[in-house]
Amino acid sequence: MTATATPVLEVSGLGKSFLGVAALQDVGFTLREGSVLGLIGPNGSGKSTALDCITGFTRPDSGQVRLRGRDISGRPAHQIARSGLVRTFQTIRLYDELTVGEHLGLALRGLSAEDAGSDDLRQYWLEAFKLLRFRDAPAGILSYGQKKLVALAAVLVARPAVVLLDEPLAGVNPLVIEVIDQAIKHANEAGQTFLIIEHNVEFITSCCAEVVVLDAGRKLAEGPPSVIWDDPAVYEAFLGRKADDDDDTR
Amino acid sequence: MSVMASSRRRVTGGLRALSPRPTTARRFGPWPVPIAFFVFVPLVLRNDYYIDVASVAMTFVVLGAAFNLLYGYVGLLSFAQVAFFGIGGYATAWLVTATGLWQPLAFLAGGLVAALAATVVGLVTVRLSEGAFAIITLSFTLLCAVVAAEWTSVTGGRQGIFGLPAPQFAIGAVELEAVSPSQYLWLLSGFTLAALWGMRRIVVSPVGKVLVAIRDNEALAKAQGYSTNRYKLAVFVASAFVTGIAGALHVFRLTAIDPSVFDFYLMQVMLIVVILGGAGTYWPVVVSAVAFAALPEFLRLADEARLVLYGVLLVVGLVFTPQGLGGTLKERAIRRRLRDLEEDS
Amino acid sequence: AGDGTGPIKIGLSTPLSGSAASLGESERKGVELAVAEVNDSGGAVGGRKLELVAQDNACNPTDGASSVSKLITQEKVSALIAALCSGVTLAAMPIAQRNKVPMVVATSTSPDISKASGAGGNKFVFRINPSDANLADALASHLAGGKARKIAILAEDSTYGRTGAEALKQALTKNELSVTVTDYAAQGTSDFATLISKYRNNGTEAVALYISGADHVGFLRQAAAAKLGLPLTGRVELEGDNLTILRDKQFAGSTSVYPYSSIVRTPENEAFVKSFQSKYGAPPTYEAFEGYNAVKTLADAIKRAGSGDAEAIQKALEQTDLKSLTGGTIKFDANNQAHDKAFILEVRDGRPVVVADVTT
Amino acid sequence: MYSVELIVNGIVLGSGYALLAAGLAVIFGVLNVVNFAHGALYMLGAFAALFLMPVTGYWLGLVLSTALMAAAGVLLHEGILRHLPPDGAFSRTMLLTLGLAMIIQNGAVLIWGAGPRQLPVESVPAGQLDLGPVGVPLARAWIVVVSAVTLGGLYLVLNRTQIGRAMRGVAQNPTAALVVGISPLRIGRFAMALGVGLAGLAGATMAPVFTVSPQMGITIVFKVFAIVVIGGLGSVPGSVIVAFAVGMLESFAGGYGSAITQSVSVFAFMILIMLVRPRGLFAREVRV
Amino acid sequence: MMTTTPAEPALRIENFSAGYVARVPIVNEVSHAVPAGQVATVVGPNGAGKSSLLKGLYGLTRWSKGSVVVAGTEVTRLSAWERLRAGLSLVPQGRCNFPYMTVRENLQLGVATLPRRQRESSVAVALAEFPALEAHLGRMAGNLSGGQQQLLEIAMAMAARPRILLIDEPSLGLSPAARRLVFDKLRQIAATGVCVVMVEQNVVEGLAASDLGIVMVEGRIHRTGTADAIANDPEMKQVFLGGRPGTEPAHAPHSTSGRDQT
Ligand SMILES: Nc1ncnc2c1ncn2[C@@H]1O[C@H](COP(=O)(O)OP(=O)(O)OP(=O)(O)O)[C@@H](O)[C@H]1O
Ligand SMILES: Nc1ncnc2c1ncn2[C@@H]1O[C@H](COP(=O)(O)OP(=O)(O)OP(=O)(O)O)[C@@H](O)[C@H]1O
Ligand SMILES: CC(C)C[C@H](N)C(=O)O
Ligand SMILES: [Mg+2]
Ligand SMILES: [Mg+2]
Repeated sequence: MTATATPVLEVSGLGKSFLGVAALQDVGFTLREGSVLGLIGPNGSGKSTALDCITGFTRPDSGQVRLRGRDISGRPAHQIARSGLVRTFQTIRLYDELTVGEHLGLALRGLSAEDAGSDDLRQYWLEAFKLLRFRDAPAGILSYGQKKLVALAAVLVARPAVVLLDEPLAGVNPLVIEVIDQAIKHANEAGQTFLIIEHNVEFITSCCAEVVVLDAGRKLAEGPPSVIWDDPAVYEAFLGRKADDDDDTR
Repeated sequence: MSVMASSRRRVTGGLRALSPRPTTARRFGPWPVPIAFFVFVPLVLRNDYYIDVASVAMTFVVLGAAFNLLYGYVGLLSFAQVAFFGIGGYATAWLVTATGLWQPLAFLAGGLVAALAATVVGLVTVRLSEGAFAIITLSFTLLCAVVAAEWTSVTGGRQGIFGLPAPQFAIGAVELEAVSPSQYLWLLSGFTLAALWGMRRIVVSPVGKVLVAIRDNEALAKAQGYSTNRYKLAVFVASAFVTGIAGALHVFRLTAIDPSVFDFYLMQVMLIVVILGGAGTYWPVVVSAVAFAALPEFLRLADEARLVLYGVLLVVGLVFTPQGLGGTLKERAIRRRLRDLEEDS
Repeated sequence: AGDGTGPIKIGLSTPLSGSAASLGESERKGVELAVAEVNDSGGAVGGRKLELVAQDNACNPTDGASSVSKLITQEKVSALIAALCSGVTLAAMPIAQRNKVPMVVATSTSPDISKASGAGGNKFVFRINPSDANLADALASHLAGGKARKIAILAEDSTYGRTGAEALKQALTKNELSVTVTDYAAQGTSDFATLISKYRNNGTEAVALYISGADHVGFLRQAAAAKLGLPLTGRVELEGDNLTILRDKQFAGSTSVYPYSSIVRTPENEAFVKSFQSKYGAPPTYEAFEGYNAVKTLADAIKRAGSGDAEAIQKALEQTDLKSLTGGTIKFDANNQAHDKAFILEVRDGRPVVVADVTT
Repeated sequence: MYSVELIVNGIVLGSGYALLAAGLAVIFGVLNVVNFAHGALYMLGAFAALFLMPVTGYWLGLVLSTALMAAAGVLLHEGILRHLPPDGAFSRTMLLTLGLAMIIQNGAVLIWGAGPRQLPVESVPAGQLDLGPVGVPLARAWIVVVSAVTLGGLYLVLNRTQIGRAMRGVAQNPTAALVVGISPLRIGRFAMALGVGLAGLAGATMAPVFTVSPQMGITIVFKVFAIVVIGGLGSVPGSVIVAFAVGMLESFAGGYGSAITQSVSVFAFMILIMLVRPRGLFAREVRV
Repeated sequence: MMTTTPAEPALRIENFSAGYVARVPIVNEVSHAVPAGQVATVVGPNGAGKSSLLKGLYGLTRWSKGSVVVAGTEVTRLSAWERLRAGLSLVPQGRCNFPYMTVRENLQLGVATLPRRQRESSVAVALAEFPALEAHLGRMAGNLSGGQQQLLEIAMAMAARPRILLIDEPSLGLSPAARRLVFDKLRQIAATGVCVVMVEQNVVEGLAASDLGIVMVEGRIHRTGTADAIANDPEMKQVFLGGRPGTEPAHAPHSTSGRDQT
């Protein structure tokens, strides 16, 4: 934990319930400049809801979200995105009729100024995700994993300051997971900050310096992966086995 | 996976070969065709009857293109286009007959009043769901019809405003007057070209892509930092402006306006033109507007029989080309591209 | 054409679709009968026959204006009969004037029409039927002698309904009768139940109608079923199906003012009713009669003009002095308004009878 | 007294709207088709009754007209709707049904003429239903009864039976329906029979009360369309409730105001509701 | 038509090609057989045509060539719901449930093809297998979290008691605990004689739960074998776990950072 780094995103007291279902209760955590934070938890623990609340897609019942000290709760989603806090969605969201190339173009224009380097960037990500041959194909015809990758590429290409990813690896081939892993590390080194929701334990371990665990809408634990995986409560809730038959938490 | 690596280069080469070559056609786009058409038509048509058909066709072209911008590109199913058409017509008719405003200004004002109304309606509605938007715009149109019928001092009530003068523009010593139908057609074709050009500019600009993006997935567009409501509002207002002027011109051609301008008939026309043309495709919609205006004239049947035939054409057309003309063309292009992709790899 | 050869074209603009379509159909029948009669008796002038060109105007002013433009510019008609609905007529008038084509108004009753015609500015428009102002005056003075003092007005939301209701209101007040409520119902309204309840509950003693066609029948039917129990008045169409309904006791004492009824007993009318009946299998309605009348008026003018030239016909029309089928004369005043007879009809024992005739 | 009469009027009006709205909601709910031909089909139902009732009497005429229209619904499905691509694009089906409406309505004018017609007085149920202070013509009272019974039955079918569940399923996710083994074609056919049958029934109950003409379906489509959207697209109970609300509103606005307040109040009501509850009064919301 | 012989596998595919648009087959001349009681896992890169294969078997794509035989009955020409009656069942990739119906109603529809008597008990069994759903019975499916919906869909398919279960990336969006539960369940139902064909990107765990492995690349079967053999094959490791020299793209051109970065 690099306690010295300045906080970029501070979430505190976040609460949200849907018709009596408490999806989030008093959740708080801090994302530090230049870090990669993992947000994990069993299914239905409130991870996606938290992301929705942070990025303005859902209005939380309570709590505060601060971006570099400024309160952004209640701001419209597009403004939050423009101020450098950009997300992907767990369920696939693409423009079915636009081409893969146009997706990246739109992201670039919406989120950052297009500059001389952006063509290279586009080319780079399409190549890395094996999507180059689909550059001029409408996104609607891609396979599930390919769509996931287009969505991810569209965020990475714009190099926003803070990137929030909701299960970026679901449905993605292991070969490409490697690429993503590397990419995130590079981008992080270059100064981007990440918050990643994932169920892939190896990936979380490899990428994240710090992990926040949610369970049933509450924060269950917090700390570096090595510590977290040893927490019996986390074992119970997330990994679904007893602490003692541990083998491949790596 | 070396297979893939080596094929990749070929594939991209193939795709690039598919994209249009930078010829004159590329530089001017398809513009020479419509320009020639809209100049040629008023030039050669001498028979008042055909001039009438051509005027209707041009009105349909503008209405279709404006509705397409709204529905085909941003995905707003607005039933208020008819309202703006009527509002433009009423505003101009009133300004000319009651205030004697200089006509070019009155026509412009017709568009502006429509745009203003659209701003008010749009501010509250563009953020709503598709269903709510449809209902509110529909109710707005119906309400406009009631207002037009009731606000007798301005609109002339049920009777409307009639005996409108021929459009005439006096600029200093030069006096232009569109008295004869063929002079009028020049005016209309000039406006149609200008409107088409303006809307085409929006569609092909980067903004055009954003519009399609909003239609396809609004949440993603927001996540990419686009203020979707503002874009929707802007398009709503812009197409109301164009439609309002079209309404003014239409009304002056007929010399009368009454609350029946708000009838569903024109809405029907717009829907047919846009959907059979292919929502979200530009030129096919223009072609379909022309075809749809000309068609009735080739079918000299009893009114009802003609409408029955329209219905049949609609149904058959939709079953066989569900995406409309433009959609079918587009789909074919995609299929060809996919096939090439496949053959290359 | 106007050049002296071939048939002389007469344009008819009338609703052939929409809620007034049945009235337009009816007018067309009268027109066709008259055209046939003129042609059978050797044509209009110099052996030239009349040729009818009909256009639908859907009873709305805009369609009406363009239908008239079409008749003039494309069909090159020598004269027009237009346009049944008052609103359409008003919108068509400036076009006739601009193109210098005479236009005979035969059925539209709005007072505004004659205000704008002749000395009113538009020399090309001639109306052969009385206006609602005249009709309402005649009706109101008749009603003044009756039992009902408080009258509700139900009018269609059109120029006809609005100007007619307005005229009646004035006439009623002049005769010290009061108006309980005036409703303007959209053309094509299907449900009158609420209004019927209202009339039964607000002290209304008679309901005056200014509605036409499908709406008229619809109202009568629902009023009968809901036991309105009030006499009707105004412009009640005492024709066809309506009569069956009005036979009901609850409508006893209903009256109507109309420029025509097929029961008017003049030899000319009886002959007309007979030939109409034999051609179409039903007695002529007001619209049929006026359509017939309009053609006869035009044929007369064409004969005197001696050609199919529009302006010559207009000049000849100004000099019209023609006996009408119902016993009046068709002769235009300064406002190009003729003053034919009108009739106050009453339903007695389930049948209409003429209780008074007035020269309007 | 007067207000009681207005309430009764409102219920009668609402019953008619409810039958139409329920049919529209069923068709939309299952096939994702906004059926703009609904008004034309309603008109056909009325014409069926117009021709049948004088021969068969009121009740048999009602049943036969409904059955006839249900058969017409099946025909429409087999002849046209099933050949559409399954993506069910909203606008396409809307236009398609608009085309159908044009065919039916103008065809009716060609065949039967534009003029209004009415059932001979003998074949209209005579008499009044006495409700103390107010009397309701029997033909109107039957509308309420028939509609209540039908809607009750519809509710049970939709919510208590497997076919009802399957209908809602097809509407919500046609692919998922295929995956669990529901035949969208069978369900679509059934939905069309039901929806068009309801429209026919509405027409048949109205024929004795209103005049029957080819135009009678035009204006009502919009109102019913709005009712269904306000009710929460595809929610049948929602549509029915709103139908009655609109009926009541019209009755009172017309009764205490004028015919103009009547139409203005309906539009104003629609706009207001949509502004406050953009997804409709009874729509259930789902994330995504 | 063939008769069922003991040797006849539960699912046999011969020379099968299918795709989305005319003359562009995505699945190319695939032939394979899976016996009853076994779990076969299809792996391969994104866009290899795995999902298209499963959809093709269930009749959701445009068929162009070959045949699909279920327990000796050819189903190639049957529509999807008819195939379900023949014993095939599919859990597609991504969300595929009835979002406006409750979890209970979803399950009830899931058993639509079973005889009436068996429906209730089948739903009860499914709930017992996936206790996580029990708590959400009355909630609308569309409001569940991604993983919860995935579990629901698997439960729906299992409740229908198929003879052949085609399941596309069952682990998608599931937490490790849930993932493990699902793989266990798949093994269990295979043990009752059901033939399971799944597609997995979670290659290690997926193959660990399987008997057979099928590797698909560019629409064709690249390799088949026992799950163990596939999982431990060095070539496969290379295909799926990366590390091929020279294919690693150069570092992203991070020359300038986003303009919002301060
Ligand atoms: N719009 C909504 N309406 C009702 N309940 C909701 C809504 N959104 C989320 N929930 C509920 O809130 C809880 C948290 O959901 P959320 O999607 O945040 O979980 P998650 O941690 O992302 O799970 P997963 O790993 O499965 O994606 C779940 O129980 C879910 O059913
Ligand atoms: N609807 C469609 N129309 C045209 N092509 C399609 C369509 N759906 C998929 N494809 C193409 O078919 C190919 C295979 O897709 P498929 O979904 O079967 O891949 P997959 O192996 O399941 O990949 P993933 O692991 O990403 O899910 C892809 O190249 C894709 O572009
Ligand atoms: C035929 C009539 C009902 C026409 C009516 N008198 C009018 O002026 O519109
Ligand atoms: Mg989630
Ligand atoms: Mg797949």
